[in-house]
Amino acid sequence: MKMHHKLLTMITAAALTAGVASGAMAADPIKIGVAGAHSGDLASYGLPTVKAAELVIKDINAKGGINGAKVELLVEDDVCKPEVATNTATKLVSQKVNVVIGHICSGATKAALPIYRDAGVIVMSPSATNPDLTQSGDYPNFYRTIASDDAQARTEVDFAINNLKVKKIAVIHDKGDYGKGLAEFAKKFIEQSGGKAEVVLFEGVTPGAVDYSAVVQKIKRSGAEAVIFGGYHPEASKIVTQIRKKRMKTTFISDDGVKDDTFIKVAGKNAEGVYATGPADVSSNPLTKKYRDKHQKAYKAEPGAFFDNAVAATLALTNALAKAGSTDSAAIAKVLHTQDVATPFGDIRFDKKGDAIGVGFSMYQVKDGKYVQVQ
Amino acid sequence: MISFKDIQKGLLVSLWFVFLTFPLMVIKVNPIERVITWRWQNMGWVALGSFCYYLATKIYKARKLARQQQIKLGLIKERVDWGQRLLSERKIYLPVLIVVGLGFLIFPLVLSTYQTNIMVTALMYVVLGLGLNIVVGVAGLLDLGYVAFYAVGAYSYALLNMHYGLGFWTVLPIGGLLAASFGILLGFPVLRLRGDYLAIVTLGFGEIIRLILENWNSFSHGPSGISNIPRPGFLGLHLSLGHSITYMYYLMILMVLFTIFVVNRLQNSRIGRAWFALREDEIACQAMGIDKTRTKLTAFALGATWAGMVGVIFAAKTTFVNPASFTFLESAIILCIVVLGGMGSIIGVIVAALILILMPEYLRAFSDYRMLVFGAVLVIMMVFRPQGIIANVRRTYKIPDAIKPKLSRK
Amino acid sequence: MEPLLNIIGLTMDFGGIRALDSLDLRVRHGEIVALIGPNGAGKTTFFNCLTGIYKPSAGDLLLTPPGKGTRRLNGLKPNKVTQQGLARTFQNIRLFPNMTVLENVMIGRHCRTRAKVLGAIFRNHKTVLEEKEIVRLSLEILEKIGLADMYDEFAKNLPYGAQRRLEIARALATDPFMLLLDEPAAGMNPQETSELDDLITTIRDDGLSILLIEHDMKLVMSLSDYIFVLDYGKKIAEGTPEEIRNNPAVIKAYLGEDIDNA
Amino acid sequence: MDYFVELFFSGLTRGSIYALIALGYTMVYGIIGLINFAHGEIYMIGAFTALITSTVLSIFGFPLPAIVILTLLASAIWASAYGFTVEKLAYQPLRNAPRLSPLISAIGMSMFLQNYVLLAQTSDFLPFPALIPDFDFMEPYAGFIGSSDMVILVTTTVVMLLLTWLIKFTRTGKAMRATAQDRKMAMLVGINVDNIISITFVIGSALAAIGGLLIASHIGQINFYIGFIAGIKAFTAAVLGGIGSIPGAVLGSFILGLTESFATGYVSSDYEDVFAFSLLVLILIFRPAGILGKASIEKV
Repeated sequence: MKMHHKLLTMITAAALTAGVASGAMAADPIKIGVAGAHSGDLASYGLPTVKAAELVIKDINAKGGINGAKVELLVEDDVCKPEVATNTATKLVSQKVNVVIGHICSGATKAALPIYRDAGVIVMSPSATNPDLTQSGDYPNFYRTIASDDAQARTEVDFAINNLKVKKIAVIHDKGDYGKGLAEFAKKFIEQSGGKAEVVLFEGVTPGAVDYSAVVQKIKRSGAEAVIFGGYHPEASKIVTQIRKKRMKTTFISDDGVKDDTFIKVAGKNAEGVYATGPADVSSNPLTKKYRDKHQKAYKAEPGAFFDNAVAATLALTNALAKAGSTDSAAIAKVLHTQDVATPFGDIRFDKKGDAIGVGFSMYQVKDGKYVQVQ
Repeated sequence: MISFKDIQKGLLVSLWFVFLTFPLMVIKVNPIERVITWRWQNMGWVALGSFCYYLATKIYKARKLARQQQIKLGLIKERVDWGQRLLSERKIYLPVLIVVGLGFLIFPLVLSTYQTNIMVTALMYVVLGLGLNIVVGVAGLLDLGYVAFYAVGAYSYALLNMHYGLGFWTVLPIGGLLAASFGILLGFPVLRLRGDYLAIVTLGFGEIIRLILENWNSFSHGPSGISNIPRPGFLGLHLSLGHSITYMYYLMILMVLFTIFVVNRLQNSRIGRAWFALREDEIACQAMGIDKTRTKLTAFALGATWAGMVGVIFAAKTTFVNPASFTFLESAIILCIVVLGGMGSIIGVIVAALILILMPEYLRAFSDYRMLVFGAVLVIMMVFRPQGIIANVRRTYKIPDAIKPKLSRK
Repeated sequence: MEPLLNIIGLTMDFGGIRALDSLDLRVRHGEIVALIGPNGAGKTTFFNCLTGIYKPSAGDLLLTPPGKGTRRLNGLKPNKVTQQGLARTFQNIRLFPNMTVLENVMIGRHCRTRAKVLGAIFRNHKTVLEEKEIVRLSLEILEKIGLADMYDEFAKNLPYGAQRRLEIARALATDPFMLLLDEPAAGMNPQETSELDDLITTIRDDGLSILLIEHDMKLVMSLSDYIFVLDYGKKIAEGTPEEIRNNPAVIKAYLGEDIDNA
Repeated sequence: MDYFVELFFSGLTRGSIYALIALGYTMVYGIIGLINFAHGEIYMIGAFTALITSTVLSIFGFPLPAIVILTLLASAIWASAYGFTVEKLAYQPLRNAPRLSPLISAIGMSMFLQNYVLLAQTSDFLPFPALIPDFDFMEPYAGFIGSSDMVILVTTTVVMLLLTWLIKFTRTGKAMRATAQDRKMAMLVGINVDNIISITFVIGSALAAIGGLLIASHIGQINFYIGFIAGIKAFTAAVLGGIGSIPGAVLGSFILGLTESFATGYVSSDYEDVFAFSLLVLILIFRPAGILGKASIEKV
């Protein structure tokens, strides 16, 4: 029987996947996919999103679901690998998922998006920051609750030039997708600053190398007043530590991957004075508080990376599903673009490209072992 | 079979492992919060696990020894390997082949798109395994940088498509040829190296290719990769996702059949014989007039060709490539397939690829243990069953009728 | 007439050690020549130089195949030397243990056949014929050597004496006109040795020349037309078996008092 | 000129780090002709054991000198135990197998140990306590060379001298050399070859553990993957110097360290690893015996 059914769809063709998005009956559960790295060495970036989605959906289901339909989460692991992400996406699509929260890594997201696009599934990532995802126009079905790398680079460069008034900047990156992308934008923006500052060094370091002192010597020789680093905290703390060990006073400016308390704890006193961009401080927002408390209660631990962004994504998607009154992707998209939704980042909506309006970056500085927002 | 002494020794072994794994398995520290977590239950698991492992190996060895002795005494005949039997007896393998063949044929019709998609991945690894099998299994050249040729294939499709709009079918042979040329380029200087040095040089080469892809932005778009690579077209029709995957599935089935056909023919040829001989004894091989470098180069380049072609398919399937997909780990997985399957054994490699790629996909709960298991598989196979799960089958030759009668007078 | 093989002033140094010291040696067409000497005299080193496994430090290796011009073997790779028509066996047997007896001999045909990758894949008419011919010829050689009924055994399962003979069969398959045998009788019982004696004579009668390293003096004396004696890398004597038997230098250096027992 | 000197010292530090790991590779290769792929993992396990021990001890309130000594001991002991066990499990049964079998087994072991630590501990980077304090007398030179660099340099030198003494003058050392030259012969003259091989693994592992501790303390953080990269680099260094030769491993390490440092300083660190790997490939192609190694002639 099943085979017969399948053959039939083969013949009738095109409708196979397009049918997924067409309005489900109210009694049908709404399926939300959660995809990202849930195992392997990048699991710590992906698991908080799963927890965020679970916490939010639990609330919604407790209140009777969306328009009377229960919400069901389909959690799928992509280990942050593009080739696995396509399998994950195919699995979710073949399970007739309505919307997807994810993926976590930009590379995996890029690989998975065409599959969702062809199936008409809306995807919202809490963490994929690659600018192309929204700016290329290739993925109209993509949204995100985090600002893109270029916005972050812009914040860093503006801060360095306007607030710190530095003239010579060394741009260092970790050769990774995220770090190098960011560094290239930073370089571009500095060069476009009309001579207010110059890039004296642009270089990648090798993650995991035993020693960074040669690069640090190079920074020293370049006479840079500030270093803009694109990458994650393990490399950042190594570089900062070696800079301070060489008794250099170079200002260190970095990104969201470094604005992590682990960085301060690893780098210790050397972290003092380091600048890092991060999402605006939202800890006073009641929604943020609510979900962070819930997490604390449920798991006896602080929420991890991108938790707030994931809460925002889940809230935005469920809100859109509810307001649209159907699971039709065009209807959902319309709500996402036109109506504000309350999230940990305040009331947000999405611009034409899919970036959240109102989710931006602020600058933080390490003071007495804590990140403090710079006014 | 197990004496008291064995148990005693087993206990000692497990005690040793408890000591060995104590700091890493039992203690977990959080140096930031300065908290220690003691996980005493792990100690029990380690003790139990190592005890069982010890006894299992003991029994295995004892049985093997007993069997060998019995064979020596002529009490029993050498047992024919079940893999061998499966392949040599027509009344066993014919029905199996038909059932399996039919199963594969209707696979995408009965199962979901997702299942089909995973199967496509597994089939890709089958072909990769068969390709590496030519190099490692048949010719005995340990290539730890096989993934480099895979990357060459994938990027040749991505780049040629992006810059010149070349289609999948055009690039498929080009990718294979490019990978082969890379194979020859690398092989020419390094193939005269001794086995273990060759392994390291190929490892280095694999890493160099990846690092270049990562750093040379203007050429390869660096770590952010190349996206929007088109899937293979079918007579210019636009296919939906489900159809496209089904299409790729049959494509891969054809590819696998083609590979089996070619590899089988090659193994049973003058060249294949030379590869086997080369693996057995290089010096004798040369003394028999076989050009060592050339023969190795042929194996290397042919292996690379397959990696290149699967690379093209990979790019088309994923629609996205970045250097992170081509790490040493990938080479290690493919090597694991060849080793588990049995060096030189076509059917073994196919079975191993299906097991190793499908299993973690279906046992997602254990996906964390995937690489751990791969590592253990390599060690255990080498120590206990170096010929693989299905050992290479002995080749037979057709003896001309004119000579037959003379041979029968034994 | 030029000798088939003419070695002039062959010298081989390993680091500071001179393993071969300006050695001169000739083998004429159809001759059985023996190379003898105590252990470590440099006999196997000489074979290795001749067959391209080592690169000689000095000297000329000249080969004049019947009816053809003289060529130098210096610097040729081992496989090229074999192609020129010199085939060898090894002192410590180097068969392909996990291949069958037949396959071992078939490997010997490799350098006389030419099927390429594409031919192997598409199995065109030419390749099929060639392959058939390889099997036929290999079986013929096995027949001659007396191993035909074991053609489907793994080489590693053969008894010792048979393994030695298989090495000779494999070498013969390369169509040589000269055979280099490195201690073919080592480890054989008298019965097997006498069979070997016959075999070598048959091979010579088929028109091949033979250069032989051997310790079994009885075999050497009965087979050889001419003998060269090596000690510490130097040639200390040459001559017919009769001359060698009575050469005082040889007796002193190598054969000692046992000459009469040999 | 200052820049040159700075780069030189940074290269020296790198070199001594590689040397401590490369010694283990070269000793094992010298004795059983095996590229012990899992050696980098032993180094990583040494670093992890050190982290765990020192954290536990400092929570229990031990004074710094005691922590340093006990940590050093613990990491050396456990790393040696791992080295010993790995040899018994994965290499000893393959002593008479074809040459590639133990290498494949070693690769498997390396993957296994990496993931074992990943699962038993964590995939995150962990901060490593600064076991080497900043010495006051080093303060004037801090711009050139830090205290930890100095300690690493001195330790490597001392270890290297001790090892040379051990191999040249002790009974064990002589047995090791004999085994390396001809295993069968060594067995015949009454050397317990299995024991000698075990001792080699134990010493090599202990050296790697010391390296692990020093480097982790110098860099300030570790994770499960540090062994792979450091291992490959150290292996490159060992081959560069001539694998099997102990002075060769040290020389090779310094050359590699300096090359990387100067390449980063005067060219770019973008292709740092490409330089290292290309060096490895070139050496193996043009001088497989390395700088101090002897070309071996295959017996036929």
